[in-house]
Amino acid sequence: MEANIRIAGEAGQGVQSAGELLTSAFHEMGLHVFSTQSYMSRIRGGVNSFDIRISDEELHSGREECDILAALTAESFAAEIGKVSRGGVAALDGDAGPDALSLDMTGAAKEAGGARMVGSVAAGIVFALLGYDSAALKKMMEKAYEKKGPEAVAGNEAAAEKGAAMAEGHRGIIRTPQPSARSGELYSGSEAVGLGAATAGVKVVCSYPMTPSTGALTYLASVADRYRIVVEQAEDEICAANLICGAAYAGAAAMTTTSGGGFALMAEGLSLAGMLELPIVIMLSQRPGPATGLPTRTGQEDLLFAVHAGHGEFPKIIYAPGTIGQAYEMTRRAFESAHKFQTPAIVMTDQFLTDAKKNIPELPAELDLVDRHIEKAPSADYVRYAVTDSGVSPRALPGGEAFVVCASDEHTEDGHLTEDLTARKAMQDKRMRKAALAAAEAMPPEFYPEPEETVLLCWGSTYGPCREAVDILRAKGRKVCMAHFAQVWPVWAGAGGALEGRRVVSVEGNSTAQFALLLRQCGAISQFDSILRYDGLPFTGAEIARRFKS
Amino acid sequence: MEANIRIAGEAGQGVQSAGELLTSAFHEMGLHVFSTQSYMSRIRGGVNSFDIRISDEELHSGREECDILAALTAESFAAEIGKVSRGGVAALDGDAGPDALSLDMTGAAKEAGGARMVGSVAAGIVFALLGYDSAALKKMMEKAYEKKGPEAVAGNEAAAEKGAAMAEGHRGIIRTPQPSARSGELYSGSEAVGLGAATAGVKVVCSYPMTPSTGALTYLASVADRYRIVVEQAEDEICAANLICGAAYAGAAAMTTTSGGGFALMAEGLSLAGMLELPIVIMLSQRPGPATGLPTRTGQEDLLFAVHAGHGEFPKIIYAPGTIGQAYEMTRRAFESAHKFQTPAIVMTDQFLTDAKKNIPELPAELDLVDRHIEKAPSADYVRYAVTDSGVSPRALPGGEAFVVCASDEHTEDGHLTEDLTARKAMQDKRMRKAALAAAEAMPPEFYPEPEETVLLCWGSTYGPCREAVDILRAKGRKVCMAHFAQVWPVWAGAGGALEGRRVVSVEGNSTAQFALLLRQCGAISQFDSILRYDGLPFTGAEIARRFKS
Amino acid sequence: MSGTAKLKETAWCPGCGNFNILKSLDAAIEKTGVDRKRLVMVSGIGQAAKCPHYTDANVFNGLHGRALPAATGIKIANRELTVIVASGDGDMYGEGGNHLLNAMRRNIGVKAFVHNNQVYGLTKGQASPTSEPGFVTKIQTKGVVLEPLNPLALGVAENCSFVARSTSVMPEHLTAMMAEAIKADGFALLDILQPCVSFNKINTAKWYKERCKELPPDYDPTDRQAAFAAALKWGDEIPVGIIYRGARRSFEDMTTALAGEPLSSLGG
Amino acid sequence: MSGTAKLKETAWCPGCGNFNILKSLDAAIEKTGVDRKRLVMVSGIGQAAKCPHYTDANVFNGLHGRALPAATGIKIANRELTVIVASGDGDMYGEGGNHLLNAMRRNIGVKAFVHNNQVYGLTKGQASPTSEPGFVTKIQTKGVVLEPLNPLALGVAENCSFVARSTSVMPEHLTAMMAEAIKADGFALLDILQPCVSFNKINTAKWYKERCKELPPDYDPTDRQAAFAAALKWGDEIPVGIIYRGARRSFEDMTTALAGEPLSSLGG
Ligand SMILES: Cc1ncc(C[n+]2csc(CCOP(=O)(O)OP(=O)(O)O)c2C)c(N)n1
Ligand SMILES: Cc1ncc(C[n+]2csc(CCOP(=O)(O)OP(=O)(O)O)c2C)c(N)n1
Ligand code: SF4
Ligand code: SF4
Ligand SMILES: [Mg+2]
Ligand SMILES: [Mg+2]
Repeated sequence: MEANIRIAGEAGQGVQSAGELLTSAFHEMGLHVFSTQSYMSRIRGGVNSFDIRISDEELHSGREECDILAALTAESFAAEIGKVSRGGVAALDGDAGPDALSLDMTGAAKEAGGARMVGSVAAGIVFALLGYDSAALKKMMEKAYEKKGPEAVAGNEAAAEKGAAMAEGHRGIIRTPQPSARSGELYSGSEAVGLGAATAGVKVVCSYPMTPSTGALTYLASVADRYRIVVEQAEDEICAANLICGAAYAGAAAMTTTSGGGFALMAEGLSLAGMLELPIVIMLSQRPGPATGLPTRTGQEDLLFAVHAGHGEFPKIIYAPGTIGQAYEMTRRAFESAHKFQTPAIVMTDQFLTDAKKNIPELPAELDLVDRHIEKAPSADYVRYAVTDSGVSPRALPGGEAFVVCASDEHTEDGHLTEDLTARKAMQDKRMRKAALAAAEAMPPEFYPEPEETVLLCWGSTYGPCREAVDILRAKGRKVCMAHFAQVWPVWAGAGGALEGRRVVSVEGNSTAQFALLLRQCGAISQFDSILRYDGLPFTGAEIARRFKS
Repeated sequence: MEANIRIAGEAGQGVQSAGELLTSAFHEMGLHVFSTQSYMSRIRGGVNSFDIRISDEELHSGREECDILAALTAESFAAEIGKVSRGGVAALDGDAGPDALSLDMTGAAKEAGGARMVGSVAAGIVFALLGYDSAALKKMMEKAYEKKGPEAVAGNEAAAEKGAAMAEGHRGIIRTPQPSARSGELYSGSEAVGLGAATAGVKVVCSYPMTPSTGALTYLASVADRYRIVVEQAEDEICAANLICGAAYAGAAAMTTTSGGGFALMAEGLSLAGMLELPIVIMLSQRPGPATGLPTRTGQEDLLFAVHAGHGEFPKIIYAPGTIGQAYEMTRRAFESAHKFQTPAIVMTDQFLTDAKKNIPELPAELDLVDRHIEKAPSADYVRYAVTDSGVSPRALPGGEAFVVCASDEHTEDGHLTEDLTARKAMQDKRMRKAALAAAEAMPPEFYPEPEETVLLCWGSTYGPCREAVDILRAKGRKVCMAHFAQVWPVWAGAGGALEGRRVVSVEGNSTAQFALLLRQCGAISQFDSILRYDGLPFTGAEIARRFKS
Repeated sequence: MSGTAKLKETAWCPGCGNFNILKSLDAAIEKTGVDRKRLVMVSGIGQAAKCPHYTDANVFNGLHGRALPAATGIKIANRELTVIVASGDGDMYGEGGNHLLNAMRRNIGVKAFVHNNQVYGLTKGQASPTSEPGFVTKIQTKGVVLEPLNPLALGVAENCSFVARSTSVMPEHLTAMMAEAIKADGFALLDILQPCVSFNKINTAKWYKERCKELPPDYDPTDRQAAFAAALKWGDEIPVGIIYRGARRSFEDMTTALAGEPLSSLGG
Repeated sequence: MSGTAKLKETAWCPGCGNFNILKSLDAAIEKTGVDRKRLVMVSGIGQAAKCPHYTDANVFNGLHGRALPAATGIKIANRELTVIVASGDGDMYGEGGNHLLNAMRRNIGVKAFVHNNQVYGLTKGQASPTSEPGFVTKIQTKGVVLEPLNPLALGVAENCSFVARSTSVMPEHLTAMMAEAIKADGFALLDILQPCVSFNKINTAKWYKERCKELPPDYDPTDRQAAFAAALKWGDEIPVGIIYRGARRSFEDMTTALAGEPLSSLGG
């Protein structure tokens, strides 16, 4: 049993606050929730929407149709009314015509204390339509408006009550999932990335704001005191990339957050980190391109760019978490790998994942520092770039007993620049041995539920929709499974073997099936089909199942 | 019959001038020449060398050993003496020990008018050792020093004579190719790229200096008056990329020249050109990385980066000329394709090719403008991004009857930004149709001499060495051919068919066989062997033949 | 509607200073008699950067921070075009800082109108280079600690050929300044103080109105020392007007390859 | 030789001003008692940028133009380190222009010593941002037409906490200025005029010697207007000395997360 609730309206009307409120309230009541956001690149006006899907079982993605639509503007009503499910109900703040509820939400809000509380009216309406008791909603309102003072709390509560009253006649019109025990905690993808970084021990975060990466940056700024992190806004992304290189050199775990265009500007700095063997971490939150593209939408178009970004050849490790839990884990792992292999690591997310919220088992918030692999007492003849079998050289920090010398030019073991071409080859081989090492330790994909004739190949945030599609298809008797790669580079060496003899259908948020191409580049597959989407919206499970052809 | 002459010495000693002088003189005499340079990233000191290979037949690459070494410093002598061929001869300006000629070149230069003429002394020595008459050398000296006045001419001529006199006792010690008729003209790769661009109609060149791309920029500046080109030095590569986007939008054929690190900074601008559908051309002259790497050496490490550079997905066309003649042609073709498909085109060269000089049939220097495909009389309802079957939209220029509107955000046909996700999909499909069109018109590789059991796969500047290797191997009875791709992206659709059933050995100046990986990504090959070099020096034919395993 | 007419509806917040700027821009274009067909409006990315889409003109809406290089390329390709950059403070003073410095040095005939709301609007309220010390945001949680960039002093220091300030709360003054900038030779920087009702609760319309004062009539914008003093003024009184005129020749006039017909008219 | 000792041989041309700068740097380090183990020399790419390799210190020789961001990161990670950037005019004023502006704004405790030879040395003689108008090169074939960047005026305009000029032809003065910069709190810009014997035939050692004059003893570097006037002086007389001291608190002191032990000491 599940339901999908959509609040839609203009930017600036409080769609997001209402959505957040509902999400927390449902979670508080003991429902499973999965919320997603869809918004325009503007501050006021337009059509934004916030979906909260609720269920008595764990959820993995959003849905295209909604069972309840609460529209705050005629424009958003018109945009969304076609997506209301059969048996669903729509309400508009205004005249909705015969097939939907016309409710004067703004009027009610004004009565309660002000038009800006219209979101709370909508939330109350939603609760009534679902047949739920507004207690949980009020509790969340207390929490949310506490800082704004008792008046705000009272006003919003009154608004919710007025909303509930308006919809009372339709109470329980929707078949609803039954709440059980409150389970886990709510996190957005942004928060999970930020918390992963914070607990891993990040000390320097330097970024230039860019949607949809700003959420993680904001989260990190909000916990900077608790974890003692310097969060510094850079003048541009080039500064960010080079600043974290400096910080990493001097010993601080360091990270930047960005999106495609900003990442493009960091490509030179990425190559620098490869050359200086610095453990930097980049969160690359994708949106559709090229150029500015659709800045507030989702996509998975930057994979091949990220894998090959930076001039010259150097090792790089790229994770692409599929779930909010993985966003936390893979960010931690990125710090681990970056330090272990002394090379840059990237965490690829996207607007869908960073903005999505879900209840998952509580993520540990205590510091659990990754090993920086620091040589604390370097010997008298210490050299930073010792040529070793593994390719990894003992890493000391400047400020200690040994000088730590590094050069972006090719260098000898002591880090000084050289034009000795034999030394060059040895040094390049040393660096690339780390790539081999990282490949040997690459993560295998998750097969869900188990390897099958046909494999829906996916990476990153497509996990949830793909998993739901597999459930749908299997229920119809199709021999289909999902193979989700949470590490996309280096590609797990066993990929070829594991996929051999199976039909591969790549499900990706781009127009060229980049991950399938990458697997083919690695020699892991030769043929593949694909289900692609690149209009800026995330996949849904139902859509994938519908588009799947045996 | 051929010989390889090497002048070696410190930066700042005139190694390059002497080399250029000899190259022109040999060509003037009627020999085939192929000259290459090897130098350090410094202005004075170190070890630089200049090779002039001469023959009575056409040449395609350099050689590792030399038959004559004229060393201006003990350090360069020590570095190069091991590479003198059997039967070859070495001379040092100083005490060379028993196995080489000790000649007081600096003394002779001083007598002739100044120590800085030591290169001319060396040139004189070389002529004597080869048994050639110095007339051609003197003629070139007149030309080269004309601008510096009669004293400079006389001094250098005297220096050359003194050099010839010093080596007189060893005249003709080397078996030498016989000059015949003066054939073709001498061009460096840089000049060929520059001339290609100039004749194609480039009007705006904006670059930030970066070895080894600066040669082409300098050449373009030197002919700017003749072709009426604005050559503007940018404050950084980001400016360069965006400035040429602006220039292209307003109608001028525009180009930038750069190397890996600078190209990395242009990745965002590249994506912009993809989105705005602007015909920009980038010459990317490669050197070994990562980061600053070996700034004055050669490599082919940026292929996969270039192919996938820029966030989001958009069409891009990449040429990689293999010869100096192709450097001219492919640059012209880059302008052609960029304008035809309204998308960025890249010409990938490297230090080896840009600095190499060879006599080839004279390149047309007259303007032979590429078609800019401009709609001169747009209709009243003109829109810049009309969705067409081909994906190419009629292109008008601002300043005419219709407004030309473009946005880096996703846009509707009229160029204005949009958040309509259906329009987005249509527009992305339209852009990617151009990629399909470009793929359909991609150049097939050159098979030399014809398809064989085993294929030496190569791209870019490896043409010459590979071709020589094929000659060597075929002379030994090996069934080997070369397949050289002068266009590396999109990959010619026939590649799979043409290579099917053949053994592929990829010969590349990088450590991961990037082009072979690219072909595999495209599904054109599955297995391959490779011969790789990434120490900063170019391949030689002999080396490839030696490393080839059947 | 012709396919290339301007967008009728803006994506700006009601009450935003951008509306006045747009109006003044239209008025200044009319006033100076600029031929709209030969006008290119250039911008980067941001709320202000959407401005070109709301004008009847050619539009080049490029990358965040990169409006000036694009505008420079346009002007070089066709010097007969009037090239106006209308973009935000983050765009031109933050990401684009190096290009601003060099547009001044190059003295290219481009007019930069900076919608300076002292905040990053489009990305929801982070500090911009001109945000005041102490300005609290979700990133600058303890308030801005960086010294605000002073674009006018920068212009005076780098001998920029035209440096002026106006504000959206003085629309006639703004129109006049825009017209002066358009008429001036070479590069012109016009800093336009603008309230952002959504994210800047400090520097409001009222705040600007109370402070912005026109320079006295006897003020001499060619006196560089005086200009420097004027450029530094900020606080209770903020001078608006033409702060400085550097004696310079434009890039177009100093570049021989730009004599004669526009480069864009040459080619196949 | 320990693996991390400095390179004994430089890659500079005989007669280059860089040698004197290196000597003065060593002298200033000795004079100020900087612990070399806690000294990080940072640079970008260029001839000047090779300087760190010739010092006994930790070295971060990063990307062209990006020395300041890297140095900022180093200082943030471990504020107990002395962080000196020694790099070229192209590096810091050209490619790195935006970072210079922002290092001033940020007032991070990094000392920028700019080897200003008014030319791009390593790439063989193109104009740099400080090349004089008319300077002819293989790219600027008709001579430079851009206005030279004035880094000192920029510093005064942006209220930089320490702005000074010296020259390699006055080595003692240079040592003294370096020492002052090192002792100063926050960001310090020291512009060092330096002959390039290979590519700058105009601004030679003789040229600088004839022109560089110390500021008078009663010169007050906290007087911003006077500082601006001094910063603009160029030609027959070029003032050297501490041009300006802005009253500022350093980034380190204003950033709460930087109180206490260095960040680099926290972690697994
Ligand atoms: C390379 C890059 N980095 C970051 C962004 C995200 N971004 C878009 S607009 C903007 C700031 C806008 O501020 P401003 O220029 O002041 O314009 P306003 O919205 O205030 O008018 C940012 C950071 C981007 N589009 N591109
Ligand atoms: C991104 C990038 N662009 C260009 C270059 C090439 N480059 C190296 S040094 C240099 C200029 C050096 O000039 P300057 O900083 O003044 O140092 P100098 O050699 O004069 O001491 C340039 C353009 C580079 N290394 N990286
Ligand atoms: S966010 Fe601010 S600047 Fe942007 S439109 Fe709204 S009020 Fe104006
Ligand atoms: S090129 Fe100029 S700056 Fe560089 S070392 Fe030589 S003289 Fe010095
Ligand atoms: Mg702003
Ligand atoms: Mg310099």
